[in-house]
Amino acid sequence: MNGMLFILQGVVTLMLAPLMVGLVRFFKARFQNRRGAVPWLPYVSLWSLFAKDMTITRYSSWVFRFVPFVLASIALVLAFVVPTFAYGVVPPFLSNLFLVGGLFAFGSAWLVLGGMDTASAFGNMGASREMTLAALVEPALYVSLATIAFAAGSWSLDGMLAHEAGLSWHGGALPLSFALGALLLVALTENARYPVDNPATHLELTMVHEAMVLEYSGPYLALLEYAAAVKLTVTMLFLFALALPFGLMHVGASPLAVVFWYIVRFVFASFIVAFIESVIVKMRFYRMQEYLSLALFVALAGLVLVLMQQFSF
Amino acid sequence: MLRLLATVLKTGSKAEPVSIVADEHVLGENLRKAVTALCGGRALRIRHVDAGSTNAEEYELTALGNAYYDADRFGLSFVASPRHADILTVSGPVTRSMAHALVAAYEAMPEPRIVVAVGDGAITGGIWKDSYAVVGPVSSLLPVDVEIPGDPPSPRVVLEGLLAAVRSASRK
Amino acid sequence: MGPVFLSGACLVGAVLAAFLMASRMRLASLASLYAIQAMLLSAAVAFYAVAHGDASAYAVAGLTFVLKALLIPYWFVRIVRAHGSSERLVAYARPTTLSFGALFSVSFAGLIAQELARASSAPYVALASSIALILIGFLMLVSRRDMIGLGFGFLVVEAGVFALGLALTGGMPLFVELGALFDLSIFFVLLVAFARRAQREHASLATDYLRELIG
Amino acid sequence: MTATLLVCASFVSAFLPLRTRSVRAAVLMSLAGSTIVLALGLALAVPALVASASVASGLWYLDPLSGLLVLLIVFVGWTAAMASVSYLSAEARESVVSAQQVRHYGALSALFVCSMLVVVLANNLGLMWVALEATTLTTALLVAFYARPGSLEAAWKYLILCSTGIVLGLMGVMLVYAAATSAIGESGFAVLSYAALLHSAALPPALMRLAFAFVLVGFGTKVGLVPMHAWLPDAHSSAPSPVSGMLSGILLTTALFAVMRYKTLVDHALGSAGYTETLLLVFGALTTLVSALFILVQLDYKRLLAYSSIEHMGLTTFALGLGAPGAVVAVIHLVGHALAKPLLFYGAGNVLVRFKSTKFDRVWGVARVLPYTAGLFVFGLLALLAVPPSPLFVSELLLAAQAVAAHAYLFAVIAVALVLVFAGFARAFFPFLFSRDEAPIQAHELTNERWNSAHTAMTLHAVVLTGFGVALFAGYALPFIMHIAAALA
Amino acid sequence: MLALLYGGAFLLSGAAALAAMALARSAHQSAVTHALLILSGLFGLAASVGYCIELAHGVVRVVPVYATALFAFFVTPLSGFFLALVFLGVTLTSWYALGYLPRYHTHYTLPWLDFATSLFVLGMVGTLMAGQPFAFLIAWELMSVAAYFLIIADGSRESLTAGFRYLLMAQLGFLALLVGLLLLAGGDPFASWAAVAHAAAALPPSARLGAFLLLLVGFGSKAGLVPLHQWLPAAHPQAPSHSSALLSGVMLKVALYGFILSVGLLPAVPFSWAMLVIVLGLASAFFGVLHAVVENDAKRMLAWSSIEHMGLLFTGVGLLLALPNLPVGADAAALTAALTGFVILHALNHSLFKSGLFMATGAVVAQTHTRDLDRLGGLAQRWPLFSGAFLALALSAAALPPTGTFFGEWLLFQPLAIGFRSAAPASSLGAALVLAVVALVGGLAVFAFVKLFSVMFLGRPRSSAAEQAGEMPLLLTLPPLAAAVLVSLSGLLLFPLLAQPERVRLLGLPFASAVLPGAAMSSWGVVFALLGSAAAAAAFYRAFARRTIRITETWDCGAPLTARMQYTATGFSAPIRFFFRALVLSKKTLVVEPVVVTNPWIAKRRLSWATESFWEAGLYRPVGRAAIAISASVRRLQNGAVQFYLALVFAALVGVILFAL
Repeated sequence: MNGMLFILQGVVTLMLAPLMVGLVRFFKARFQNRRGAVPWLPYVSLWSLFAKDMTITRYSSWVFRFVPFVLASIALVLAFVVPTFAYGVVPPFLSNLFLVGGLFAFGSAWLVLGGMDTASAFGNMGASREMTLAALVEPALYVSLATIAFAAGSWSLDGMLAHEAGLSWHGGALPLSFALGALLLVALTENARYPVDNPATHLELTMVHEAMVLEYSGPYLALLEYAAAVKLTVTMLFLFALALPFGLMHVGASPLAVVFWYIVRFVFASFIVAFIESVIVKMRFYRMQEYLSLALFVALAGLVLVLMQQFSF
Repeated sequence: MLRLLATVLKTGSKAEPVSIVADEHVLGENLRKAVTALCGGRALRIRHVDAGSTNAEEYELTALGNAYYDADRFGLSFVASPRHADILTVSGPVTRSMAHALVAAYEAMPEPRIVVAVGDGAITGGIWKDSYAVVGPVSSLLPVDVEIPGDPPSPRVVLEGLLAAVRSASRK
Repeated sequence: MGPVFLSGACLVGAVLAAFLMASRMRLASLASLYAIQAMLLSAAVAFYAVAHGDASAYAVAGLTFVLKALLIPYWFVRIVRAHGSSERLVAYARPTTLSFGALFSVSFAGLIAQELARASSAPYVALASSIALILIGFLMLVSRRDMIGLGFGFLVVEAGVFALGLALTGGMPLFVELGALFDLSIFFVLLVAFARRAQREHASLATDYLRELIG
Repeated sequence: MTATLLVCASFVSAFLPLRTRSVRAAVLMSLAGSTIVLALGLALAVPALVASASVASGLWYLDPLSGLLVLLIVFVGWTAAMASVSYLSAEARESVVSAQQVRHYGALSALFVCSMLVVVLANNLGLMWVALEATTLTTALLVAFYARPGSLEAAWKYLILCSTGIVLGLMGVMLVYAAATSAIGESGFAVLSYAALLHSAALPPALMRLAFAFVLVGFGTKVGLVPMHAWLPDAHSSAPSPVSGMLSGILLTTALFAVMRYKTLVDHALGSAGYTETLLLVFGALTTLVSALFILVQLDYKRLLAYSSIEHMGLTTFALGLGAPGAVVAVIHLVGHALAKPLLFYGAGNVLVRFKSTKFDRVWGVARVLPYTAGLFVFGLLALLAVPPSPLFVSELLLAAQAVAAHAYLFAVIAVALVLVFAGFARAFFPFLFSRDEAPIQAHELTNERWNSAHTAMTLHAVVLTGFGVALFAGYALPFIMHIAAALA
Repeated sequence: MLALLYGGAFLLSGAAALAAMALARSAHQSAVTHALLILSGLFGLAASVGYCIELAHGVVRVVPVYATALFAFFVTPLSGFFLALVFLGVTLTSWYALGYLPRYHTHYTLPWLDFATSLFVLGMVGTLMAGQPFAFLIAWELMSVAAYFLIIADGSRESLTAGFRYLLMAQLGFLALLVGLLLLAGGDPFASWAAVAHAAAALPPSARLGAFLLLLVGFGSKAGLVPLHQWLPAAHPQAPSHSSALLSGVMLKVALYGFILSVGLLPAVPFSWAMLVIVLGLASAFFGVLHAVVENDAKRMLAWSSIEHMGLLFTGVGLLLALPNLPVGADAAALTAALTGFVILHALNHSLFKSGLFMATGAVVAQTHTRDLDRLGGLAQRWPLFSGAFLALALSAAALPPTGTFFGEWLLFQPLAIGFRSAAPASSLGAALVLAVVALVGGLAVFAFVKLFSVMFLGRPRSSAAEQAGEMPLLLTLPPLAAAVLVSLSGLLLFPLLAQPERVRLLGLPFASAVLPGAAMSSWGVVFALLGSAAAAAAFYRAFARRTIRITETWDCGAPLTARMQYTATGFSAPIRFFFRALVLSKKTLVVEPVVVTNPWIAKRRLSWATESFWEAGLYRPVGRAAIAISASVRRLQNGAVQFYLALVFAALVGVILFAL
């Protein structure tokens, strides 16, 4: 049963990942008072990329060609490892928070290698920025996750979710609100969304993530875009599963409720991302330090909050 | 932020109802069908190169993304790199300075690729034809699949042109 | 007016000579004062020998007289003149200042000797004069800025130590005194040799030319 | 008997080179003479080293410590004569020195050795003083050996300062004499016999305290204790290198030996060692620190080596202030220094002959131009910096072991000084040896260095040094050293 | 048997030194020396393996190697582990040297270098085997001084300056060690470690604190702890690369061993001391990695990263020391096991990947003749295998998931996180801060190594030197490759043995995993998951993608690109330099020389730029200047005036007489 659920969870995530991207775009279009493309356009788009030829710069090496596969495989692992609607199914040794953090960093590192292997200043610039963000986001990432883990008493993402599921609204999510807030800030950074990066920009000077993939084309580009979509999906779904721990799949849960709440979270997560991107502006890159230290401080405040609850001052 | 949000909510959807721009809508549908027929389903990604235009064409192309024309809903999107693109739109007569950039962008595009010359300048060289600063029309450098005449062509004409482009591509 | 008193008187006389030496700026005058001082010292030894009936002290007195009162001043002047060195000496301070310095040395020596006399059985005058000689010698060593002046300064210190030995123990054993005199004469020979070389190299005996080696 | 023979032989050997015709003959004659002295010295000293009791016979007094000193003197005298063979030949070849000068050099060196032997063997303190002054006089001319501008100045300062110091030492001798006559009640030469004084009844403490003060300052001048050290760098840097080796390696040791003798007497008279040890500790620490500061900013390699001698004398003096265990340290340190420093000076001689300058900024990349010299030089340098297997490592380790608890603050001074010395040496000598950047060395300058007698002398030093060090590390030499150091207690 | 093997290893390194001297004039000198060193390493490894087998069978014993009247050499389980590191490092680097040194036979004086290398190895082995402070100090000093000759091997001015700094710090550290150990031992350098521990127990607390601080300074200065680290990045890179590998990869571990050993001699470590170690460790890790990020010299960047890793190791040791003082309750045993596992695994991993990286960088330098990252690039296309090995090593150094280092560091991260579960609120918050710093260090380490690899190997060559690099010989590729393989294996093979292992089943497959309270990790599981996903992605790609590839120029909006338009290492790290500009002082100098007198705008402008460490400007330079200034003023004592000297003598006399009276 657990094994089935484990596989089901991963497969569902993998299936729905492009939809999340499409939904975000859809909501953004609506915020811009446009009709926007259909939410499943990313599927079409990915497929058409897969069916195209590729052009590769002559200055790139084997590393450039490895990058899409590495990122895709990381996305695959993340899809299975990060719980999105069921808990208690992922093997504990795979859902360790440090492993997830490590995989994020690993992915960033490879993406940066890909950006650096283009011999183009665009890719290089994106690489430098991406690397900076990936490095500086680590403290906030770990402290906020560790805060949740501390409250849950478990260092697996699975365990955190299980803990949340077992708690009431005020006993669970509320004390963790700061930690979740920090995690949201981290998630936006990790997924290259506003206010850190503009995923829809055409201006190279403001690019972070996009600049690194400028040189990729065809199936490689598809793999990269897909990997990015999976990453966005798992982080957002996990975050909102923590924040809205209702209808999580476990033994005895009603499948209808699970599906209902899953859809709610999915749509809500997309909406929130689109909402944030519609109402705030991108920050200057050289002010990222403020943003990331804010994330760290929020995470630390979250820890204090949880400590206060735990030691019941 | 809140003010912005309020504005957004107050304004509501400004996109013209489909019925009003029915012909555009129909045209877009045709295009999408053609594209679907081409490779079994794709969203079209466009890379635009301004090879020396007066920027009139650019204004019109920009209008494709606004709430009125909203080309996004037809699966058309502009992208940041020719390597991501299916269609290369070129405007203006190709100046000597931009010739290399234009060819480089074309070179970087993976097959299948479509070149669209947007505007009279791109098609014939327009009033700058035979100028010492101009190499010539786009066709002198690249195999142009579709020409969208007009100076500048309106967004609607551009959409029609793109449809023709895809049709020509599917005939190949 | 026993020999002990005379011996003391001679020592005081030697101090006086040394006091004058401290401010003299001419070679001849220094040499003759040194000769007088050495004469007085050997007389002091001689009187001591009379007082204590010490046979070896006679020999010391005699040798001291010959070497220090006659040979050294004579050769010093002679050789320096033979090289054509300047007989006009130089110092860091003016003669009056030097005199005051010497005066201070003498009074200080008196004070120290008072302390010392309490600790040992040696006569106060002898102690005071020998310490005064040493101090004046040091004053000369520190204040003179030519090789001749320094040489005489050393000789005065040496005389002071010699006198102190006399005051404390009635002189060292003969063998040691002989050795000391032998060493002194060699020292003198070397001094003169170096002076000659300095004259040849720098055409001057001033120590200002001997300040190259620093740090 | 052997002692008399040894002193006479060393005296007579002074005349050997005087009769020769050529430079080569003169230096070889000196070497022959010093070889004889070496043989006699070994015959005298080796039994003395292992003897259980000291031997006082007439003029001479021989205990394990003086035996050790004799051994060092004849050995270094011999290697110096050996190093002189190549050094003076090279100098003569370039007409820097004349044959006459070489003959005088041989004679004076022999007399120098002779006077040092007398110092360490003398039973009579008066004789010891006379001989110590004689060391100054014999070497003053050697310091003034060259017709270079600095030579005269150095010799002159050496003469004046050391003579003044020795005269102050004479006052110390006098005070001891006064103390002895007042205690024993008789006067005369025999009263100053060390052996007798050592066993005599209580000497008056007040006079002995004063005597030690004079001896320390007076002989300390000769040892090179700060602030009486000023002559030392000048003299060491101006003298011919083998002579510098002797001055540094054994003359300072000999002078310190004299201080040690007085310390024993004074401690004996005072009944405790507190007084002398305090003085020695303070002078030792001060000397080490000040010389270390000088070493840090030194620009001239022979002067740097000279300051290092001061530093080592300071360390030894400090060790002597640490009581009986300190004596062991001092003995090891003296031997180590007496073996290492001449090695370096001989090497410096080779460098000087080749590069014609004693300034660091004119000498680079010795290792490439003079590989043998550089190899041996590095060895000596590391030995001097107390890198294992140098005996100095053991002595400094034991010094720390003794001092760290008992005199923490003074030891802190020593520790700072040791770091500064290391810094100074490293900063100056390693570029000197290994630098490749400074001036491109022409191909013709890289002609292979030939093995010469200075190398042999250095090798001998290195071998003895290593042997001694290894013996110490393996634990064989320590009982032996303790036996020698017992003479100091 | 073990004693013979260990002794054989010891003697063989000595024999290598003798061979280097004896064969100085032979053409085969270097090969023979390094062959002997390899043999020594293999002997030692054989002994280590034997020892491990014994330990695995529960036989814990001390292996006596050699003893004299004054001291003894023996191997304990602790030193056995570090010995294994040494022998591993020696084997790898000497193997590499066989291919590396012949290229440099005119550049270095090989007999000298090999002699110093052998003595260096001898010193390290001796240090680890020493049974008393006496033997320890001898071997330590031998090691330190021999290392100096490795650093100055090329005789350049830069090397000599770096060597000077090194030697100075080494001597300072040595003195601190000497005094510290003597304090602990009660002044007896010949006491055995057990006796020293006994004597230390009887010391008053103040003396114990003094000894602890001195030992921290002594070992910390060798290990490159802030603020005693400044010599390290200057010195390590100057050595020939195989020696840099030994210095950075192995010697630093000897310092760690010394610290662990000497802390073990103390009866108990108060919490505040442990905090000091943690803070110093974290500061080192942070400053080390920060400078590694902004450094542009490939080898120096590796040296900075060594500081970082030593800082992490010391943090681990500090946490171990702090644990007994924390109310961690039932978790104590698990946490101790995990942190111990971290120290062991990370020490091993660091020595492997750092040796490997130094060797690999040395190979790159040998081909391109530059260490300046701003002049490298484009090498991955030319040397795919080599660059693969380098990338594996770099990812290991960045502690990213599938590498052994990640699993090692997990054993630090995870206990840190767990540590604040049962502790008091204050220490929980403290642990969170430590975690934040360690995380930041981890992130920056990724930055540093991604930068290193990408600027060195990716894109286009940034100079003709890099462009004209020849074939990479196999002899230079294999040793780093071996290191890369070993560091990967360490995660797979060693990690499951550490912490509290248990077997878990995933999809029917058994996985050995390390388990801590509330957390688990399996290296096999992670590796399989990643490999499996990669296989799936590749299979998907093969099945569905159109794989027609056309090679084009890089697209850049138009203008023809040159290699100089790429980001340099300097540019790549610019954001970090900006964000940390208070700690990494950047100095830009713009020199403007007008070309025409009449028009100031027509000018030649030259911009030079350098970074400087905060400590360099704030600590080292003032101290150095003060020392020189004091010396210079004391030097005026020797003013050449004999009169003044005489006055000094007189003053001394007066002083002594006053004391005497």
